[in-house]
Amino acid sequence: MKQELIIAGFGGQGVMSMGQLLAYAAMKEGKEVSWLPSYGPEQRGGTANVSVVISDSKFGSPVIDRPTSLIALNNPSFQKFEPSVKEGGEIFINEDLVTVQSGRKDITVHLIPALTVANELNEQRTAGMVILGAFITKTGILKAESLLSALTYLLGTKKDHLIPVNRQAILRGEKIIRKALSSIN
Amino acid sequence: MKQELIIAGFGGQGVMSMGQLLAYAAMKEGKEVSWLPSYGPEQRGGTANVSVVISDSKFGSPVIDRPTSLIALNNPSFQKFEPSVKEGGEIFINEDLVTVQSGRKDITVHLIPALTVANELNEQRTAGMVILGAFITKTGILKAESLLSALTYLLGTKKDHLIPVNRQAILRGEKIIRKALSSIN
Amino acid sequence: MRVTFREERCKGCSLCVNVCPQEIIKLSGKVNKKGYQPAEAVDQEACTSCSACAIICPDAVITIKRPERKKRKAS
Amino acid sequence: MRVTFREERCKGCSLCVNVCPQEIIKLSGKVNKKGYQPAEAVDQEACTSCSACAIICPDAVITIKRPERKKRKAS
Amino acid sequence: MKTVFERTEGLKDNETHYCPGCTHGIIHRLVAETLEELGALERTVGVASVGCSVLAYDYFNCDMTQAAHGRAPAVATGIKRVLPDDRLVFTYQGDGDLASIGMGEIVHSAARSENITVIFVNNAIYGMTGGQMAPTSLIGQKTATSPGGRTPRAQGLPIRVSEMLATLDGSTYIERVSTHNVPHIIKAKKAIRKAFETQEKQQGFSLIEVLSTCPTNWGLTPEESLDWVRDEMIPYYPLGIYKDIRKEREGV
Amino acid sequence: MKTVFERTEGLKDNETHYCPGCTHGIIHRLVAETLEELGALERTVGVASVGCSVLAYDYFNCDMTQAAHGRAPAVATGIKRVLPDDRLVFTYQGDGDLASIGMGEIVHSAARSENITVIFVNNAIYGMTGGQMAPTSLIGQKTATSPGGRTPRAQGLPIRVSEMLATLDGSTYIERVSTHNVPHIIKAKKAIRKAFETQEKQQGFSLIEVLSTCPTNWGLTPEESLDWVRDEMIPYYPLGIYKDIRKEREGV
Amino acid sequence: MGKVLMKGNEVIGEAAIHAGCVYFFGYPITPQSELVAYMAKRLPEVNGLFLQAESEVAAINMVYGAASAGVRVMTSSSSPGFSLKQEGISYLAGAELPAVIVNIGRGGPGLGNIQPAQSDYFQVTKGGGHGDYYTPVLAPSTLQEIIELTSEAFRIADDYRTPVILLGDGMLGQMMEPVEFRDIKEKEFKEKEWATSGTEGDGPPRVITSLDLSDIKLEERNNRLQEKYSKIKKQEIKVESLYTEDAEHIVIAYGTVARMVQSAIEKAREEGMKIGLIRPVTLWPFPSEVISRISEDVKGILAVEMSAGQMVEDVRLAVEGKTPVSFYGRTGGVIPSVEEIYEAIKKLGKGVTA
Amino acid sequence: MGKVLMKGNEVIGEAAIHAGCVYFFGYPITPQSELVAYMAKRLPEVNGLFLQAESEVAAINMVYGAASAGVRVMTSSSSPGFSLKQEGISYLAGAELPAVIVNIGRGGPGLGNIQPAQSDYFQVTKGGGHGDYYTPVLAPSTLQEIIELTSEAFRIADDYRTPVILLGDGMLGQMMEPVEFRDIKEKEFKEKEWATSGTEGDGPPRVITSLDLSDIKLEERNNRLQEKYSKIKKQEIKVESLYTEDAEHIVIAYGTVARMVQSAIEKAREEGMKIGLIRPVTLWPFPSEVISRISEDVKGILAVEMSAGQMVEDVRLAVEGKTPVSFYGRTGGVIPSVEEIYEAIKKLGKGVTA
Ligand SMILES: Cc1ncc(C[n+]2csc(CCOP(=O)(O)OP(=O)(O)O)c2C)c(N)n1
Ligand SMILES: Cc1ncc(C[n+]2csc(CCOP(=O)(O)OP(=O)(O)O)c2C)c(N)n1
Ligand code: SF4
Ligand code: SF4
Ligand code: SF4
Ligand code: SF4
Ligand code: SF4
Ligand code: SF4
Ligand SMILES: [Mg+2]
Ligand SMILES: [Mg+2]
Repeated sequence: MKQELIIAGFGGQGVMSMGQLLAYAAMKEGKEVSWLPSYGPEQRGGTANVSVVISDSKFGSPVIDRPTSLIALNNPSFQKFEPSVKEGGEIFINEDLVTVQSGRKDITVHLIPALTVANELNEQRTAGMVILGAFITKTGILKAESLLSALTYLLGTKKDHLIPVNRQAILRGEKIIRKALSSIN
Repeated sequence: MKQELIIAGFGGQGVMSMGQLLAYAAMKEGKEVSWLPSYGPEQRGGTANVSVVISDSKFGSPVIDRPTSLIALNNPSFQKFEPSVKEGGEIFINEDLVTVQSGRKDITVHLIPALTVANELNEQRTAGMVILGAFITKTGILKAESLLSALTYLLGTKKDHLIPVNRQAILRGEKIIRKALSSIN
Repeated sequence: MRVTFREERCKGCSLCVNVCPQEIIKLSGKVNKKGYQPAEAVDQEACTSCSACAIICPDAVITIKRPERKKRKAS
Repeated sequence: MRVTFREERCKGCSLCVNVCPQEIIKLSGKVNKKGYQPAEAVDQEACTSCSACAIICPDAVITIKRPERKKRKAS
Repeated sequence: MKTVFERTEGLKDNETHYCPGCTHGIIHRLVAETLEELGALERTVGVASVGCSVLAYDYFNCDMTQAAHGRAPAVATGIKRVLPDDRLVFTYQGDGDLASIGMGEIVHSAARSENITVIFVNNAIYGMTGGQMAPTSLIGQKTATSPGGRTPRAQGLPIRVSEMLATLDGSTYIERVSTHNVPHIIKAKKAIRKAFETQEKQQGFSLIEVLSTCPTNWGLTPEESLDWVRDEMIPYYPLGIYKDIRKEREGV
Repeated sequence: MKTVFERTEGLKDNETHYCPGCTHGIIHRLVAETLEELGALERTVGVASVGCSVLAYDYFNCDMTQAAHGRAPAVATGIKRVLPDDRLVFTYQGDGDLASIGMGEIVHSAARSENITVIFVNNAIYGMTGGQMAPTSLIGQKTATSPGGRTPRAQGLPIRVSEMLATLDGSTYIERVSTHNVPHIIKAKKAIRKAFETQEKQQGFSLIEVLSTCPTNWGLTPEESLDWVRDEMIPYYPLGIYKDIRKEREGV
Repeated sequence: MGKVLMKGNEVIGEAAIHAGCVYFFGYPITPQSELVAYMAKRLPEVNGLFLQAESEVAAINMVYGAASAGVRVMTSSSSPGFSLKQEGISYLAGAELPAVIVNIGRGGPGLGNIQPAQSDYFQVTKGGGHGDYYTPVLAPSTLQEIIELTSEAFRIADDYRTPVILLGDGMLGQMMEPVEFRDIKEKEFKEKEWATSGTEGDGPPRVITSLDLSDIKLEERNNRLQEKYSKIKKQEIKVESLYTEDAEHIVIAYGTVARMVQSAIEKAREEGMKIGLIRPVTLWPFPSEVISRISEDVKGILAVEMSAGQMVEDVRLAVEGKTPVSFYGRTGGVIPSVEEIYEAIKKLGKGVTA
Repeated sequence: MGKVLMKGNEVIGEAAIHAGCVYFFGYPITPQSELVAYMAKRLPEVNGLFLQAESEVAAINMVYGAASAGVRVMTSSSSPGFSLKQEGISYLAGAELPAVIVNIGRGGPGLGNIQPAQSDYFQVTKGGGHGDYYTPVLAPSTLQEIIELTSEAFRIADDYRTPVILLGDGMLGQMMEPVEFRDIKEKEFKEKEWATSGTEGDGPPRVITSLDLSDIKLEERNNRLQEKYSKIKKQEIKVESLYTEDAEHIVIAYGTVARMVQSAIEKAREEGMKIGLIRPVTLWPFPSEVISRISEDVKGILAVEMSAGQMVEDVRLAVEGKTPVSFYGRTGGVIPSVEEIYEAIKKLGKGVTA
């Protein structure tokens, strides 16, 4: 299995750390993984993105020309990367923030009301986890537990108290995507 | 005709300007000429030397590996360059300052009491001209008048008054070498 | 309107909000193209045209106008 | 000798000549290996071992000695 | 209605890339307004340095040259010395640019009394590269390269550029101002104007040090940042005029 | 006979390449004597710069590293920071080296309060390269690159390094001395000793500016050169202590 | 120690510490600033020293000082900052001082941008400074390889008394991959009797210099350097060959781009094309012999670089006309895609040379 | 104007003035200091400006400023100082600014010495700074040729908006020869509409920069540069060939050394050896085609340099194995004698390649 994922959004939306969570979790699951950020001053206020490749076997390039998946957290990011998604690929969007739509028929777009859910959980910062929950559930590339242990590691013990709410966020993401899928089938 | 001359002495003995006088005079006589100094801090207190090539026809290298003539103004210079003089070549030394002797049989050494003469002329700084007078007379490479007009040019009009004594110096050099030559013959 | 904001240029930094002596500037609920909540004046009438907000705004977002003074009648 | 010169190291700069309060240093007539006229003391007896010459000599040419003071007799 | 405040012609109509609340934007406006007021936009050449203000050429509405990191004063010297005297030349430099890598160039342009104006934006940090220590970072300040806080022993003591340059015979007008509130912004504008006037009158080197914020790398809100300038920076970097020999320089 | 003055062990027994009467030689001796007296020759590393004193490593009887033009303070920083604290590190730099190309390095090593000692030989000219203008050349001084005499307008004003560095919080001990006569040479020696002691006590950056001659490029005799120091240089470069916060630095 | 997830820049830092280097002098510049920040945090923890220099020029000269005092020392920069170090690197080479200098390349020339590029190849391999010198250049293509090569860099530096360059690009510096620091036995470093660290009464004073006023003496120094370079050429060439046995065409690429190239080659092989990969690991000394040998057997060679074509010159020098050499490159920080490299490879068979 | 006797360094200065350059920013360094001093004296006389910069780094950036303001401008240095200019030269290339930079080479690496050397060949021809750029390099071998080539340097700089390098060595700078400044007609310089000299209300503000944050934009800039370089390669190669018609062996040398080589060849011809001389006058662009063509007809080529072998690499690139290439060089400021070059030539026939 191999996922070539681009996560994109405004700087400050946690794009980089979402990618890191996946990368760390993948490493812990013994997978091959790479994490490659866009970097530099254009991040300020502008858009940021990160490319995460997760694979069961060794791979060469950490650069993603045609993502198998895209997580888009705002309109400009959606517009920038939507055309490059591989045919048959999937897009996960924060439907609270992304309002433009895809004209492509050869890909699937999953609408995740991540901000709404996060607000329901009283922790805005968990919006990303909601989407990641949906992403790993749909693609099956990683286990939810790995993601949570990655979070524990990256947050550090001082922020242990944030784990439960993040676990909930992941589960909500999982739920949303399962529901969406079942309604399609 | 071609002369490859090295003039060498202590810094401050006027080595460079002696070379310049010759080069300028040669240019004025329409000859090909190059002037190449040793340069840099080793001049200070140490020895300085200049290579002057004067030729009737075009030549390539301004570097002199084996001088046809050497003017040596002190012992270290004599010792340094004497071995490189071309066979059949000539050395002109300031005999007031150079006390070491050449062991070579294939070259001619001309002893010029340049300082003595200059002191007689009441102008120490003309010692170089005495030797140059000897050099051009012996080699026939340049006319005395060219040398004098070079001097006029290089000294600038403000030092016009020094011309006569320099003319005398050149003539004294000429005389010395002629006498020496006639006594040899 | 005394104070107007060039909404798409605002970065929602709040400096104008904090500096206004009349406390009439707020960040609006909406999000502009760049993802910021732009500032807006909630009570134009209360504005004294003091320009403090415009002076501190790092992004030259704000224009200030003042009603022309009525000409005094010639006495 | 109170004052001695390391002749081959002298550059004939004359600073010692000018500084000596006793005016006993001169440049000699001869020329050393490097082409300089080295300094020399013309009257050792007059030297007070004040060291001025040695202190100003840029080339550490000069050594100064002073006769041991006679030990005072124990009283 | 009469317009009492509007965007100056001295700025191009571009959106800046500065972070929200960063006072670089204010300082840009002050310089731009000054040039407009002096009627100098068409005879000014600005020099952008390397730092967050590297794109200053996209903002100032006059001819602009972008200089290598720290070398803006040398570039400005090159420009000023070959153009007619009526041209105004200014540099816009950060504290990393001017006080670290560019120390040689700023000292020497001051010593030569180059007839240029330097806008020196001191935000006590390297903004552009992500918050490393600057020579102006305060003792105790935590930065990416002084993670435990700056200490005199390990990283040395902050450099007060204005005070230092004032000791040079070549410098003509040097003032330190701040942007942490409206009155000070107004003062800053006046200082900047004086500096450009110094240049107009051929009186030699002028520099305005402007205390500025970097909310992003200080880890503070824009508002907190203004307070940090007031409470932490100004005590170490007192505001005021450090050199003013404009009179003496008349007709030099 | 008792020897009251002899060549110090601090100097190697090599002949110097300096011109007759050049006071570089005196300054060498003073530094060498100081190191000998402090018993520090075996734990000292000197840094030779680029200038007439480039061959200083042939003269000082201790470990020596030769640095690129102007960079001696950076090289010294590298050495000092990686060696045990008991090591003494000094630079020996000319005014072209230190005040022109090396301005950035000297300001920053002072600001960092690097615990090194700088011997700064100010002879108001580039000796080595044949008499070009230095940042320290005096107004009116004719040099190869200011053939009409230095003017404020064309070449700017001479830099007073000691005064400037004294404004930095990082500098600990700064004194300007001269070599133009015996009493001042003796004073210079004392200053140099104080500077090395500052370093021994870990009190931070010390610099001794020594006014020196360049008979060759000034076009004067050695004796006239000493007078020129007294009559022309000292009025612009007054002798004295410009910074002394050794007390405050105890135990920093 | 298990695997850890780190940024390339941080891996360089940790690898240096593992190689016994605890002294670092640097100056921030994107895209290598994380290395500087990492050292600022880590070195005090291992009783080392991090110092932020006032400039790249100062940094390289601090390195010169530290190296002359006998310690393992490192600095790093990116393209414009690396250019500023050229005088210093020439001095290190001339004075024969060991040090490791990192260049995490970015788009040029001038200020350029901060995206990944390989356009400093000439500068690092041909001695960007003045005088006849070379510096060994190691070019890792993965984060794990950074660890190996950093350690090698310090060994080579010490063994030959020479500055060594570790060359990467923004991609290598910014990306994260799992890496493993294998436990390293406490190394014994050779004593550097030549170091100027204070004589401590042990023998006469030592001198570090690159100056020889006499031309004859300086020529002797140069001869010594050239002999050293010959030795390095004999002993230190590193190169990776992949799929070369049956290859009809060869692609040559180094650093991160070699990864894209490998993917493209694998794709081409799936299509039945017999393509091999040669990845120079040392750029100087360049694996000229390997390339020269293989050039006799293949129908063509393609060099791929993130530059307008620099390494390809060394390839041509090695090939000496024995087989056509073509080039594919992107500049300005554009990373060539696997797809476009694949297209370039496809053209190979058709004998097109760019 | 008749012949005058001048030092090479001074000739460069006067030639620049004749080429309409009256702005000079420099820093003293042996063996080019006479040029700086000459400009200090002369430029005020012609209403120009001489400024002694605080360093080579400042000087090149002053040049950057002056060039961006639209004037003809020059700086000069020697090897270590030239290394310091690398960042600035890369900026000039990136921002496409015309300027002439003189390098009067000396022995290296490091501080080296002040004797003549040609060991900066790589640095000047391969772009010693970062990024993909080249600078035209002109290498006069006589003082008279300095005059021609300096004028050419300014023309090329303006025509292509590029920095141009004039490369000599200490010998060329220090020696005197009679030269003649032929009367130059008052030149009309093309207006530089791109210059940032104040708009004077004539159009929108102009910008000089080498920055393009976007990789695509920076690649476009690079493509523009590469096109320019292709054009220069087509139009600006200069080379001198002597005795090549019947030559069985060729010696290739540039600059002053070509003079020694010429003398040695003439000696060899007297002995009946059929030796030709190719003297590249532009080092970049390198006369590769001329060399490539002749390499098909001769039995061998010898490159002679005052270096450990740098230009010889470009010779090999041109020759592509078609004939044996050997090398003779001296380093550290040693000037090879006519005699020893002659000996090296004699070996040529015997098929020895070094
Ligand atoms: C030669 C060189 N070195 C380093 C850099 C990287 N760099 C870019 S901006 C910067 C610091 C900017 O800080 P400052 O001047 O304080 O400006 P600010 O961003 O804070 O406004 C550095 C180190 C560079 N571009 N060039
Ligand atoms: C990078 C570089 N630039 C220039 C030089 C040439 N240079 C050698 S010494 C010197 C000036 C020395 O003057 P100063 O430091 O005052 O020392 P002094 O000779 O007067 O004692 C210069 C410019 C050099 N060696 N390296
Ligand atoms: S002009 Fe004054 S009162 Fe009006 S909104 Fe702005 S700050 Fe408030
Ligand atoms: S100060 Fe300007 S940018 Fe900030 S919130 Fe107010 S209007 Fe917006
Ligand atoms: S020690 Fe004093 S008195 Fe004796 S020679 Fe020297 S200066 Fe003169
Ligand atoms: S001071 Fe020294 S060098 Fe000068 S003349 Fe006296 S002894 Fe000789
Ligand atoms: S990083 Fe700091 S200085 Fe730069 S734009 Fe953002 S807030 Fe301003
Ligand atoms: S040139 Fe000047 S500074 Fe140098 S040794 Fe001679 S007198 Fe001393
Ligand atoms: Mg800053
Ligand atoms: Mg000096």
